[in-house]
Amino acid sequence: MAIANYLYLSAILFTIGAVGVVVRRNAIVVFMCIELMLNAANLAFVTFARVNSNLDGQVVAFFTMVVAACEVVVGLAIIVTIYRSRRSVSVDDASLLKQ
Amino acid sequence: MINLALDIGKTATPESFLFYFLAPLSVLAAVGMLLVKKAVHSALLLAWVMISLAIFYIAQDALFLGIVQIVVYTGAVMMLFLFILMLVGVDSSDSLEENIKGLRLVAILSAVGFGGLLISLISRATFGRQIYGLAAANSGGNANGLAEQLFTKYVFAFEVVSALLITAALGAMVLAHSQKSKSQFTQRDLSISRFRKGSLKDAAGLPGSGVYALHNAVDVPALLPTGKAAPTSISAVLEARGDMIESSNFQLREEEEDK
Amino acid sequence: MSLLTVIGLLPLISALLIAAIPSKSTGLIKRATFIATSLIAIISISLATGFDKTSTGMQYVQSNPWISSFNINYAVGIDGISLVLILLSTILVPIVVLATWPEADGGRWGAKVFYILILILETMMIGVFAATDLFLFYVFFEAMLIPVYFLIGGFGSGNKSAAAMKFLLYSLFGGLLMLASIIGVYVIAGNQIGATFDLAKLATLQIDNKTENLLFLGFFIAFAIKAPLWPFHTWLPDAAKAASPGTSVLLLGVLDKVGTYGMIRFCIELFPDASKTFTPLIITLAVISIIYGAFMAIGQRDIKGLIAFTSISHFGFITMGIFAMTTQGMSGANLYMVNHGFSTAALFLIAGWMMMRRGSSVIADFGGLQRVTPIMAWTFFIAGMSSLALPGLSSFVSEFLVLVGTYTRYPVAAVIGTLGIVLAALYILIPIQKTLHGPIIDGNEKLTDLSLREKIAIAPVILVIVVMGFYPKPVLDLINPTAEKVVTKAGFTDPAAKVGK
Amino acid sequence: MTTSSNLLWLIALPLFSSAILILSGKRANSWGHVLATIVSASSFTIGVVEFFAMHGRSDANRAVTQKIFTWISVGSLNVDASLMLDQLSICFVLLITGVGTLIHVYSISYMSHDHDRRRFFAYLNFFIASMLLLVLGDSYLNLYVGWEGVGLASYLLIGFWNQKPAYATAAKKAFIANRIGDVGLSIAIMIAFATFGDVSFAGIKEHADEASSTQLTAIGLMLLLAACGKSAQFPLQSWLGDAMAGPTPVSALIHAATMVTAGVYLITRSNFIFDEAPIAQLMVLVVGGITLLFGAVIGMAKDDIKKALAASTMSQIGYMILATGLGPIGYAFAIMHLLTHGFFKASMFLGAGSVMHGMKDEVNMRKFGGIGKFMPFTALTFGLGYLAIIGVPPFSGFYSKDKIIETAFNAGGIKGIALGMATLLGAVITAFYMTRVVILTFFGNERWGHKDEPAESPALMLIPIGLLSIGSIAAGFIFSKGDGLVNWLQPVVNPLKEHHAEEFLPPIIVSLMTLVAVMIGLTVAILKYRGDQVAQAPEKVSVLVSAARRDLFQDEFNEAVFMRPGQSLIKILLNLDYILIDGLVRSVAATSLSAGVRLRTLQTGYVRSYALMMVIGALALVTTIWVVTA
Amino acid sequence: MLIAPSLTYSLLAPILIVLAGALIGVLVEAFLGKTHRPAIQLTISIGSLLLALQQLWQIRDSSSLTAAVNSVTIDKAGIFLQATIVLLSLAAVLLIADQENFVAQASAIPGSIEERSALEQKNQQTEIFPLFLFAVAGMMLFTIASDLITLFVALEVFSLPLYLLAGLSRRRRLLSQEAALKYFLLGAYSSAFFLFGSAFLYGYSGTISLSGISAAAGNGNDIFLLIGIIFVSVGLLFKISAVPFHSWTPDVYQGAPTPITGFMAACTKVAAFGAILRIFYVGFAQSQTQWRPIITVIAIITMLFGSLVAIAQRDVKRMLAYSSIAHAGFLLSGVVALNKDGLAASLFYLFAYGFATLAAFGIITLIRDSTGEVTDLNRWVGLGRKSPLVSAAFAFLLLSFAGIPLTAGFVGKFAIFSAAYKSGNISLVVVGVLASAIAAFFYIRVIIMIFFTDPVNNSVSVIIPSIKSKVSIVASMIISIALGIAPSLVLTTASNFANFVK
Repeated sequence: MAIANYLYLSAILFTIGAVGVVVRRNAIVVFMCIELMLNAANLAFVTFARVNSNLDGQVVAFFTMVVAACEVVVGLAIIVTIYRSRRSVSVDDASLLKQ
Repeated sequence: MINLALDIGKTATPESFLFYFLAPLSVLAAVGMLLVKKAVHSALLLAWVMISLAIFYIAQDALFLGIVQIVVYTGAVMMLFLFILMLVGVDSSDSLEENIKGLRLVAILSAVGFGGLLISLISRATFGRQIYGLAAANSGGNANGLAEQLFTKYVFAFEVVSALLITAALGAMVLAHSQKSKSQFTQRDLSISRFRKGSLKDAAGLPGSGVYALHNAVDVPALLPTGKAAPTSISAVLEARGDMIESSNFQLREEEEDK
Repeated sequence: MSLLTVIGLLPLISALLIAAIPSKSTGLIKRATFIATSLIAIISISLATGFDKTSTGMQYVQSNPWISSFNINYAVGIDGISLVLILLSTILVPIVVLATWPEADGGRWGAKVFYILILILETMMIGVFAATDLFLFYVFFEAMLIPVYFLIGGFGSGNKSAAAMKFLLYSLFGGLLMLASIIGVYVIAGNQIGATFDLAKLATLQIDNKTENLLFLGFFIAFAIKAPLWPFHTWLPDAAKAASPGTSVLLLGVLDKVGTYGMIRFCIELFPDASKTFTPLIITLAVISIIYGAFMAIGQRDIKGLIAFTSISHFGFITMGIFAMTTQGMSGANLYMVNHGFSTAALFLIAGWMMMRRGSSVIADFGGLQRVTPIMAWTFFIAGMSSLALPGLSSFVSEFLVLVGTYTRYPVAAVIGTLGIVLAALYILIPIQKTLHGPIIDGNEKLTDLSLREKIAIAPVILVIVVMGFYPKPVLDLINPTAEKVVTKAGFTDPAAKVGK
Repeated sequence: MTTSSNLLWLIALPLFSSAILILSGKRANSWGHVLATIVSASSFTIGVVEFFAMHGRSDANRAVTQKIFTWISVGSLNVDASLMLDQLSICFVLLITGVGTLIHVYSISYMSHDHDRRRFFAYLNFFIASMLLLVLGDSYLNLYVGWEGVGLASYLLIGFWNQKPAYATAAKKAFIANRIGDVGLSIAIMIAFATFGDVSFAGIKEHADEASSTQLTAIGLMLLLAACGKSAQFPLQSWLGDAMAGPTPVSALIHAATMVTAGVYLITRSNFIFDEAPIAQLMVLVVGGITLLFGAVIGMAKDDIKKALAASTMSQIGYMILATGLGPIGYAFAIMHLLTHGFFKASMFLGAGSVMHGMKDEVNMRKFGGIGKFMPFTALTFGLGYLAIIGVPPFSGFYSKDKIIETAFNAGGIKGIALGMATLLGAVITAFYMTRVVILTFFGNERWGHKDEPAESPALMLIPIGLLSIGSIAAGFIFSKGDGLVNWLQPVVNPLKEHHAEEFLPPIIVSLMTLVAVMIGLTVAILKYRGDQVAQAPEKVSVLVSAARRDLFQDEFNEAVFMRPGQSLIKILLNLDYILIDGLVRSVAATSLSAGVRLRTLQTGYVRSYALMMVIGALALVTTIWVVTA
Repeated sequence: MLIAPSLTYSLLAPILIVLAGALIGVLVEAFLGKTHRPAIQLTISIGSLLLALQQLWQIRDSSSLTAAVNSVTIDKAGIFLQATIVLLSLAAVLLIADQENFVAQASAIPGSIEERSALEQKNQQTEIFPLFLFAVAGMMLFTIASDLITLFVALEVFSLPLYLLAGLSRRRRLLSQEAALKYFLLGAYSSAFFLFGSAFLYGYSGTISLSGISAAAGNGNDIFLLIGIIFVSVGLLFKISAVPFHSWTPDVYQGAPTPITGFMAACTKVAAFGAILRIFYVGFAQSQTQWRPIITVIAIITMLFGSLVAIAQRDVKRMLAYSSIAHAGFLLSGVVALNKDGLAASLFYLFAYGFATLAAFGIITLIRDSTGEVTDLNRWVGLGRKSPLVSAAFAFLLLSFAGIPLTAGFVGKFAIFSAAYKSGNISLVVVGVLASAIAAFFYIRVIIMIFFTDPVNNSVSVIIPSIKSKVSIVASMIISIALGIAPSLVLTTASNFANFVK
């Protein structure tokens, strides 16, 4: 099996995540899709670390996890705030600002 | 410069078994994430993808990351997601009907195109270098290797990440922490304030609940069963001081009730 | 500091002083502005007296670094062409100031703002003609739009904000095209002789044909919009109709001259080859402008629209004279700029007074004014006669020079242009008949004739119109050497007479 | 060449007087007319002085010049404001100032009731100054200034009573017709400059023979166009009739005696061009011939006394133009006819003015009749003028007209015969319509329909008429005595002293033919208009008469060919400007705006569509590299 | 054996000082009573920014690739950009300190009693200050980061506080929260793109440092490089709001508290462009043939789109958002120019645009009615009559955005277009010029509304600004005006500092 298969997987997962953001309306699910994209990127990093025979990629992946965790905290806080105001977590409901 | 095709980087057979077993499953799970109605199910499917990825990490000589992926990501982050899902209502289910016209079609088409092109591009690409794997880099242990990088090469980024963590904490607090707008009054405070207020009539406080009296003060006469006021119920001292209120004011007036 | 800089700064300083006067003492503001601008006019005349007529180089030069990163200098200097235009500006401004006392009160912000804007505009007008640094010129060229914009929008009438916007956008568009060309010139200069905006140095650039043509077009379209040449003219009638008469005088009398001035100073001096290439096209446009403007003027019902279209016709003459590339054409075009400034000023100011008295700008609302207000009628008549280039009045000399100069190179254009003088008779005589002649129309019986202030304001203009008709020599002497130099430097010589001397 | 400092004064005096009268406003009401008249007389005096001075010099040294200042000097174009008085111009100077002064005197009385009399005199003086400049200018450009100046004066005077819209329109019409002529003059000057590098008469004359005939023909044709405009020649004749809207002295001075003859002056002055340009000369003949008949035909049908006289003027100028077209020999006769015509036509116009004065400004001859006995002096002087114009010997008209007819026949060949016949026919018609005018006005029944009897005009009006009548009687004889005028003018107009190649007919035959022609016209007129007439013009008339009444459809023609198409062109252009040119500008704005409005809708407010936009953007980028690397 | 890395603290000090300020701010939040917090927080913020500025001045001539191992590059351009950010932040913090614009208590549900009582008690959410300082530090780091991970971390460090700050508007809180949500989701989305691209860059070059990527260029197959450039660009283009990654901009600009919008519009642009310039000039310069056409097209689309859509806006903040999109297009010309002039021009442009933007948003905070800021342009009608000075200032800024000569905008545009022309991108210049003409349309329309239309009877008025806002607005105005008339100092400085160490 080619190592590149990991990259294909990564690309597929990234695409799924990207399209998930577009098609899902629950803000939390949308956010989860973004997490999926970050994971896909991480997979690419880890794979490339193997290809490149250095650990930089893994370090980046590690950073990504930390950063993602922080992002999750902030993001979920924002989502909760919205939920408390509107009683809804649908991103479509948050569409007053337009045009 | 070596210019080798991608397929030079071959993996060992067990790893390919693992891959061919897990990769389709994780893709399925990821797709499922988009298709299932309930957010909780999505979260579980995502957890599954993450665990699969963790296994892949481990398979690719990233033992430490694999563990962290499970512990931090799947364990902590996903739990946070679930927690918030619980908070906003676990049964809240997303209607899968699209209400922005044409969006879904375009999205799917572009996703297919996007993924297809990416895969096509990757298939055309070459790594351009000999792949030696991570055996050398991990010779001192994967965690050690990472640690060394983290604390030397990337130490500044590592330090700055702390700012991120603080921001996250601070942000969560700003949005969630409710400062009590009033300080709690103690009984003593209430009592003092009652007596400081104007006339003494407030000093006694209001009647307890369930008492059918309009007033509960020492200067107000009690009512007799007939509804008449009983002047004698008031302390003579008050009467002498002139602090007594005219008791007839408090009689129940039948004629009014008849109306 | 060069005297030029001093004169350029004086209006700005005056503006600051005027700003210090309380808005309510409008009388003081008006008088102060008039005195200040008159003084500036007098001082500016000393520019002419101290001017070395024999030299074709820049005089009163001054150059100080301004934006050193781009090698942009505050560089000013004048030759004959710019000198007469500066004089035109400085002399017209006090006249406009004196002529517009009531009109300044009628605006949105009162007399103080009006005169401050006029003074700022004066500085920019002087600057734009004095700049010998391309960038500096552009700055004045564009910045000038802003005070005019506020003058039209704030003190105009009718559909003024739309007109102001049209004016500004149109000019800005042209200006931006020119900016693209300026950048091109700057970059080319950077590659060839080192980054510079110095006009004299830029004139020495060797630019390949295609690039030169494009750069030329950038400049030319900007100037063609400014000096409105058909088909870039549609902003002018709107602006002139909406603007107050005083603003219109400065707009048509001076500002639009920047366009024709720019054609000489920049299009021809910087891009002689491209000028040559485009001359047939430009002459064609100029001829169309002459005839088209005249026809449109005949069709106007609004007196301000009429004057605007006559100006389009006149600008056609000026452009034709410039691109005829003969000394007569060039000098004539230059002289035309000055003369048109004065005759249009006269027309607009008097038309303004007529409209102010009558409360209408529709030609049909007037009638019989010669009997009611003879002095006003006379001045209007003389201004009109000047506009139709009656011999003996100033415009004739310039129009004749333009036509003669054009004929020697482009006879057909000149002949068609000459037909314009018949149309000129129509577009001037028809409104004169309708406004000054005929029975006195109801509502005009009680119109008052020119007041002393108005007489004082218009007298010098009429005087200039008459004197310049008979004795244009002093101005021609200033213009001629420079005009000849421009033609020669562009690689042209006058076509020789077929026989005789 | 001799210089003289008097020439400027000739012009400057009337010019300044005009300016003073205009500028001093009502203050000058009491003395304005006096000043103007004195100034005019002074100019005349200077003219006389100059004439005698000139007369005293030898042929070669007669011309004097005066350079005033450098007017325009650009490159090779150098035009001085400079004046030149030669044998040709002195004729005009004397005519202009002489007749002008008489008309000033006449006007003092004629205009005495007009509260704008001062302005009238200002205009008159301005006219005199311009006309003098026209004839004194030493270059085409200087001439042009005077040329337009008289146009302006004519405009102002025709429109003197411009409160009447019709009069204002007439003034405008005159100016515009003149302007069309001016186009010709402008172009002629341009061609001249391009050809000779000079615009002065002397300079061009010197090199005229070196230029190609094409250029000279072009210049000649353009000059002819100019002459047509100013002299009301076909096809630019239509303004002259309307110009009678002006006060009668104006008609006498400007539209009979002086200004309208400027075209003749121009062609005569440009003899060095026309002599080298046969095609242009031929055109001059054609124009002159057509106009003399055209004017004569119109004149037969006019009931307005001034218009009848105007038509006659047109016709007589046609004679002059025709004469100028006859080459070196014709010029002098043209000038002679010009001068004699100046006298008799002026006197007749003034006489007509006198009649109108007596008839309360009535101009319709059908409402006159039998005035002769009430206004004997007017009738007499008018009669003298009449005899002069129809060419009865020994009145002045006979001498001049006869010479033209003779020269026309002598032009040779078919051309000569055609021209001769035309001029003869003109003489017939002239005799007819002038007789008609005289009969309808001064003889026959009284048809004015009110009881106020017309009274003879005051002396101040009659004296000038009388003086002019003397001119009508004697001028012809004086000028032709010993070929005096011809010889006088010869250095200017015929330097080579050409003579008739051969005489087609002996002069005496021609004179007899002319007399016969005059008698025919006269007799027909007497037969037709003897006895009582009615005050109404007959309704049922022949096609020719109704056409002549309508000026042979000249206005209809202009209206249909120029005015209406012009008006519709303007209408089209107005729409074009708004819809197409400005529309383009507006549509750019509108397109930007609607693009903005449309693109704005991309901003749906849905975060998911924003994400989609990003995906599509990324997709586009990925596609690009996919294509690029393929 | 782990060898302790050596950090050159003096060079990192500007960032560290700001971070320290933030941390002290957090401690103040934790331990000090709320009455004194606003003043103390403001003092800390200003103090740390000034200190950072002073430190930047100290190190102005330094240049180092190894100040923090290899994570950051200290060079002239970086120092200029950092100084720009700090200066802009100083002006912004004064606007932010005017708490009138911020929610009293973010956790209170909009419209609840709790919110009302928080308002009554004049509560203040002073956490804004440390969040602000974190953002500033992140931005400063973003401009000097020289490897992908530091870039990513810096991106998040300045983004996360902004996500939060965007949601803290006092009025129209639902809109504000919505803005925060949109900003956050799309921001995270773009981060994911950035990260994905980084992975491919790493895969291509085997390193994550920009110089490493640059050095690896040309080793044959550059598909990974291209994928990497594309995806990293998406992340960065999002931050500078280039079309089609711009869509968050109008919504967030409108919904966020106006001082934050100003801060975001000015400083984020500087930081993001600083990073873009560094990445493209340093990391991708070798592969310019591939990316320059792409960025050129994006620049063109961005200029045109921003200018066109701005015409159709009725809300002044949205209009400025689209204007900022158009300006991003202009600035991208500087990126495409890929020469020293382009860099210098971009530096100047960012500086000038930053102050003009801050001043503009500062003025917007002043235009109010009884319910708060009025951003509906229809209600700005006739403002010129009510308060000529403020209107004139705003008009001046609009003219500056439009690029009328004698304003800083013009000098910037000239500089950037001449750099683009010099690099041969004439199409960019032409389109830029056209877009400027379109853009002038809406700026001028606003001026017409303000000055030439009579006020309708409404209660919009200009409040008398607090001394803090006043200082900020006046200072920004003075800088804007000075940059128009005498830009030489800043231009020369920008030119001297236009240097990336590779």
